[in-house]
Amino acid sequence: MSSTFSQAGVARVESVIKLIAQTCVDNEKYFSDLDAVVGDGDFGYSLARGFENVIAEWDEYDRSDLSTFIQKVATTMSGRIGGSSGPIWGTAFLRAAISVKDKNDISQADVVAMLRSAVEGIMKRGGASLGDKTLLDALVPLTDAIEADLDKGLDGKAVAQHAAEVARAAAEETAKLEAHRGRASYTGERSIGSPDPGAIAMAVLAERVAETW
Amino acid sequence: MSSTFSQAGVARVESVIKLIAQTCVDNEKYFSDLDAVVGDGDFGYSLARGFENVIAEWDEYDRSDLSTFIQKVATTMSGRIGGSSGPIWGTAFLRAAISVKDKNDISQADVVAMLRSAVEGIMKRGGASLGDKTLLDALVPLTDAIEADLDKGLDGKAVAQHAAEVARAAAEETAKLEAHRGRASYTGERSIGSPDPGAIAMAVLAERVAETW
Amino acid sequence: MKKFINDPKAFVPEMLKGLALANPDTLTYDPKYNLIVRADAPNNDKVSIIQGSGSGHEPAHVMIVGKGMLDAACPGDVFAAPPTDFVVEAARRVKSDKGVLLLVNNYTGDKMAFEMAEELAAAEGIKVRTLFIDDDVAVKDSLYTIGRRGVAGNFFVIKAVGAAAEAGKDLDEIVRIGEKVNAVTRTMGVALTACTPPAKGEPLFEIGDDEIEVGIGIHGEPGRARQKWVPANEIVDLLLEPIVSDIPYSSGDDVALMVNGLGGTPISELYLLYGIAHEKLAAQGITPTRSYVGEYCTSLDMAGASITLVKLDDEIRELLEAPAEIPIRTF
Amino acid sequence: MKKFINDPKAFVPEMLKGLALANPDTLTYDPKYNLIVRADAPNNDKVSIIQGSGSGHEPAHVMIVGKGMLDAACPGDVFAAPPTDFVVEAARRVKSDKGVLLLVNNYTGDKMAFEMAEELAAAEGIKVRTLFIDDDVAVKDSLYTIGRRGVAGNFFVIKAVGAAAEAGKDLDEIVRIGEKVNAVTRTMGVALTACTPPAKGEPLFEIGDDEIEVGIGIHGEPGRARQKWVPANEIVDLLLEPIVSDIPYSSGDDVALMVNGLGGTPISELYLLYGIAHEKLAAQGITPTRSYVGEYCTSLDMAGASITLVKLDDEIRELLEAPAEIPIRTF
Ligand SMILES: Nc1ncnc2c1ncn2[C@@H]1O[C@H](COP(=O)(O)OP(=O)(O)O)[C@@H](O)[C@H]1O
Ligand SMILES: Nc1ncnc2c1ncn2[C@@H]1O[C@H](COP(=O)(O)OP(=O)(O)O)[C@@H](O)[C@H]1O
Ligand SMILES: [Mg+2]
Ligand SMILES: [Mg+2]
Ligand SMILES: [Mg+2]
Ligand SMILES: [Mg+2]
Repeated sequence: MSSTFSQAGVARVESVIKLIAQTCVDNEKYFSDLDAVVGDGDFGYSLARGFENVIAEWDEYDRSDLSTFIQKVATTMSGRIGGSSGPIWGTAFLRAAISVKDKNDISQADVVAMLRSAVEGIMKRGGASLGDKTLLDALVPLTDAIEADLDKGLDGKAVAQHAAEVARAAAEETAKLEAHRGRASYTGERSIGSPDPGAIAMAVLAERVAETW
Repeated sequence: MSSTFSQAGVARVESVIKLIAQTCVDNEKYFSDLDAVVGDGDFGYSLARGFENVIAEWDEYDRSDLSTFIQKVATTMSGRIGGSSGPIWGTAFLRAAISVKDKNDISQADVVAMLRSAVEGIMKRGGASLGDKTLLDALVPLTDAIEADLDKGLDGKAVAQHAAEVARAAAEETAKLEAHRGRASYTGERSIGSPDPGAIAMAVLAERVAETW
Repeated sequence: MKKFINDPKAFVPEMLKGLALANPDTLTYDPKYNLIVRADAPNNDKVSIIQGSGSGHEPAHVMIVGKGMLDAACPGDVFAAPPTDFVVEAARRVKSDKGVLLLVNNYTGDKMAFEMAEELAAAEGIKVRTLFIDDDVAVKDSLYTIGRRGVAGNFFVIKAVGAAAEAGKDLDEIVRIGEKVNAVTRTMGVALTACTPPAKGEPLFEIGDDEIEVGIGIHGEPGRARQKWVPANEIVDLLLEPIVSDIPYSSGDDVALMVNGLGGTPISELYLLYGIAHEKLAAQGITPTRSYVGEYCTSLDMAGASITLVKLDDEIRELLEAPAEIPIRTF
Repeated sequence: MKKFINDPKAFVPEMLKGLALANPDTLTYDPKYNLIVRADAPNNDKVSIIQGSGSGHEPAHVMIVGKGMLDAACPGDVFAAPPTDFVVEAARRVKSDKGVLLLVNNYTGDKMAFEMAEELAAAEGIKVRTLFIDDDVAVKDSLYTIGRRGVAGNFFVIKAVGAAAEAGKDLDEIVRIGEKVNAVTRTMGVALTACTPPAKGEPLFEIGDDEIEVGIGIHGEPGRARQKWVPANEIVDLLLEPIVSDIPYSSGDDVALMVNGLGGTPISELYLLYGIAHEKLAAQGITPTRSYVGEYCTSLDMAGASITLVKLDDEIRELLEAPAEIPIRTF
């Protein structure tokens, strides 16, 4: 927990966000199909429309500091995506931005703080807890793994790879859960048996990040 | 063309009408299925509901003379059947009734006159001509055959049997025609290939009459 | 067949009973003759308007009985003209010193039943006239056939004569108005699916997942031609072209434009069609100044739509704008 | 998928354009934010009412913008809550000295978007309140979940607060009225078929020819339970029992009774259901004195229906009876 990403860290955060955006656009149909099982089939559509906007506005975003930059991404997301995903993803980026306010270099601790803030923001916004069968059920274990691996002093690539494995396993596990939040919850027990689309999206994103580290 | 049916003739006309009524009730589904091909599938339903009423009111009909009796049948039909069949069959019975007004015995010539009047009434009511693919395309050849056979002096059974054969052949022939009247006409050339439900009904009725003569 | 029904034979009476229960102050229902009649009819100071036809076209015509529209509706069974007796009985119920007008969509069965009914009613001393509506351009008019069908455009004739009757106009004048509106009204329809009459229990025809029926009537009978599905822009062309060229409607005309749903198509799609049709007409100099989007004359649960144009002048516009009070209350 | 559409992504904007073209004098359409706004809004002498939700529920809510109902509707894409920005923009457009009320059906996405929008609008100095509607008895209310959904009963809340706003009532009073109507309104729905969102291109779930989904929401999501089709009499029991026992409604109550079609079911079947429900309630001493039969809140082309009861008192009845002028004009 000692080294800083400094300016290199800022560039890395930018490139990870761009990768997330592109991956969501590429997986539109896959994510929507997951949502059609017990939801309403629009998860991929919503994310793709939102991140298309992020990519379109990418070059014009204010880059005075990292926090401001991430906040712009957040505004595009929550302002332009409908459904549950706009507020959830928008809030996640917004909270991450606030947690690094006024910083010009990014430490490993900052990365963990950004993830934790995102998780708290999502919980506050949507009222979900762990085990409610949402993207939190992949995002929280992923965050825990990153924190532990950085503490152990693993290098970036190794941290990313392990995080992807943890997220994938956790996402698949959500199939066993009954949904308590979001549209899927209205079907009650019928939601058991298929994984949560948001959690699977977390796994896919973590895998892409690990691949390209 | 000399013998009269006299009172026996009146009784025979009554029993033929009753047989027609019962046969139409018995063939409800068959007649409707024929009408579903290019029509709207209610021909059997309409006839069955009408003749059910005729049977139900049978014993109460005014029988002061044959004409009055047939007129009552006509009123039940046109008053209680919807679709095209109510007016067509109602008019047919009404015109038949008028053609034997004030008669207390029925000659062979009267039978032919009743059929001719029915044909004229149907033509007037619905504006159809021969070849328009309606029940007329079976009823007119059937009437021609009866007139010719009675002229030749054939006995009742033979006349009825020949009439049934003529009606059946003519009804099957309607499959080659394009409908120009009724609902089937809206499909234009697509009506070619299936026989007219009304003409087939004529054949079925003539066959039942011949069978039970 | 999956529908909200009990016994198919009771479909029409159960629907009419529901309609009467929902409108206890304004409508009466006579189960014996299938009649829906305005509670305040007859009124000897106005001509009474009756529309009869088969059922299955709701809201036409039982649900448009009310002030400014119909005085009575006499529906038959699903897709079957009402029996003559029922029509005569309807005329008796609303007979007025000013007369009775029978409105009929031009179909063989209906035409015959109403002609017989008119004779019988007249014989009883009821002052009665009959007016046939034939707005469907899918059927070519010819002496050789019964001629064009009456479809969704009947709404405009009913609305106009209803308003004229409410204004106290006499029977001849009302017949003139009805004939005038009918003469400037044209409709063309398209189906995406077949409908299922309750007594039949299955769709009236088979149709592929990528096929449409163009030139459909309102009884679930097949249309003039079947073709592959095309996007909404092209469907509007398929419907508008035969309408516009029929009368013809031409640049400078003011029109009422109706997009009517056939029963299974949601109103969102109807508004989408409306927007396309409106712009295509405007591009030809034909201006839709009154719009009608929704279900006016349906074919049970058929997915599909029809487009109707009415050429407007001051007289027709005023009659269409006049208020009316009918069961289809959306607020 | 056979629909009247061009590009699925353009489905909502093309529908809204049609709506605006059909109502040039009373509505304006802002394509950038998907907004349908009363042409005469804002009015500083009345509270402005906004309803937002996913699209696909037409006529809710874009087609009930007008005098006595909504000042603006801000629809999202099909079945997706509108983005926060769109809601904030709607509030800006109709902001009034008397305040703005945001009406929201209680769903996760909508709740989050509107809570964020309320904060942002308030930060801009707009006087704004939010009211959640949750009339669906199919979902059991619990602290553990987001609670009951808002479905077709939202019509009554909108109608009541719309009338109160038109009468010049202030924001607190209007919130009180909205909460009161919501508290006495309950709905339960059943689907016969699944619906097909344009962007998905196929039905959201598979369902057998003899099966129904009971306890359905309005987004094509599966219901609480699937069972075999039963006749209309029994379906009405399945819907009425959980409604009546929920509040409960009891003998001596006056109620408004709504039978709402989900998009693919013809109005004839809805009236048939109405008649059955009316008589079953009357038999329990619960008297339907206002009736609503038709499509109020749909799920695209889904065949199905919901029943809603509202317990009436003089205040609510008066608000429901007040006049309104909305695009869905049937005459
Ligand atoms: N209250 C919530 N908190 C956190 N995540 C949620 C919540 N509700 C839903 N989600 C996530 O959002 C995903 C669905 O997103 P989306 O399809 O856009 O929502 P909807 O169509 O239900 O409005 C779910 O798979 C789940 O991971
Ligand atoms: N104008 C007509 N003249 C004589 N017969 C006709 C005429 N139109 C239809 N028909 C006969 O009626 C039959 C259909 O009867 P029906 O199904 O009751 O009529 P629809 O449903 O078209 O009102 C046809 O098969 C034909 O034989
Ligand atoms: Mg979804
Ligand atoms: Mg028929
Ligand atoms: Mg018929
Ligand atoms: Mg959604």
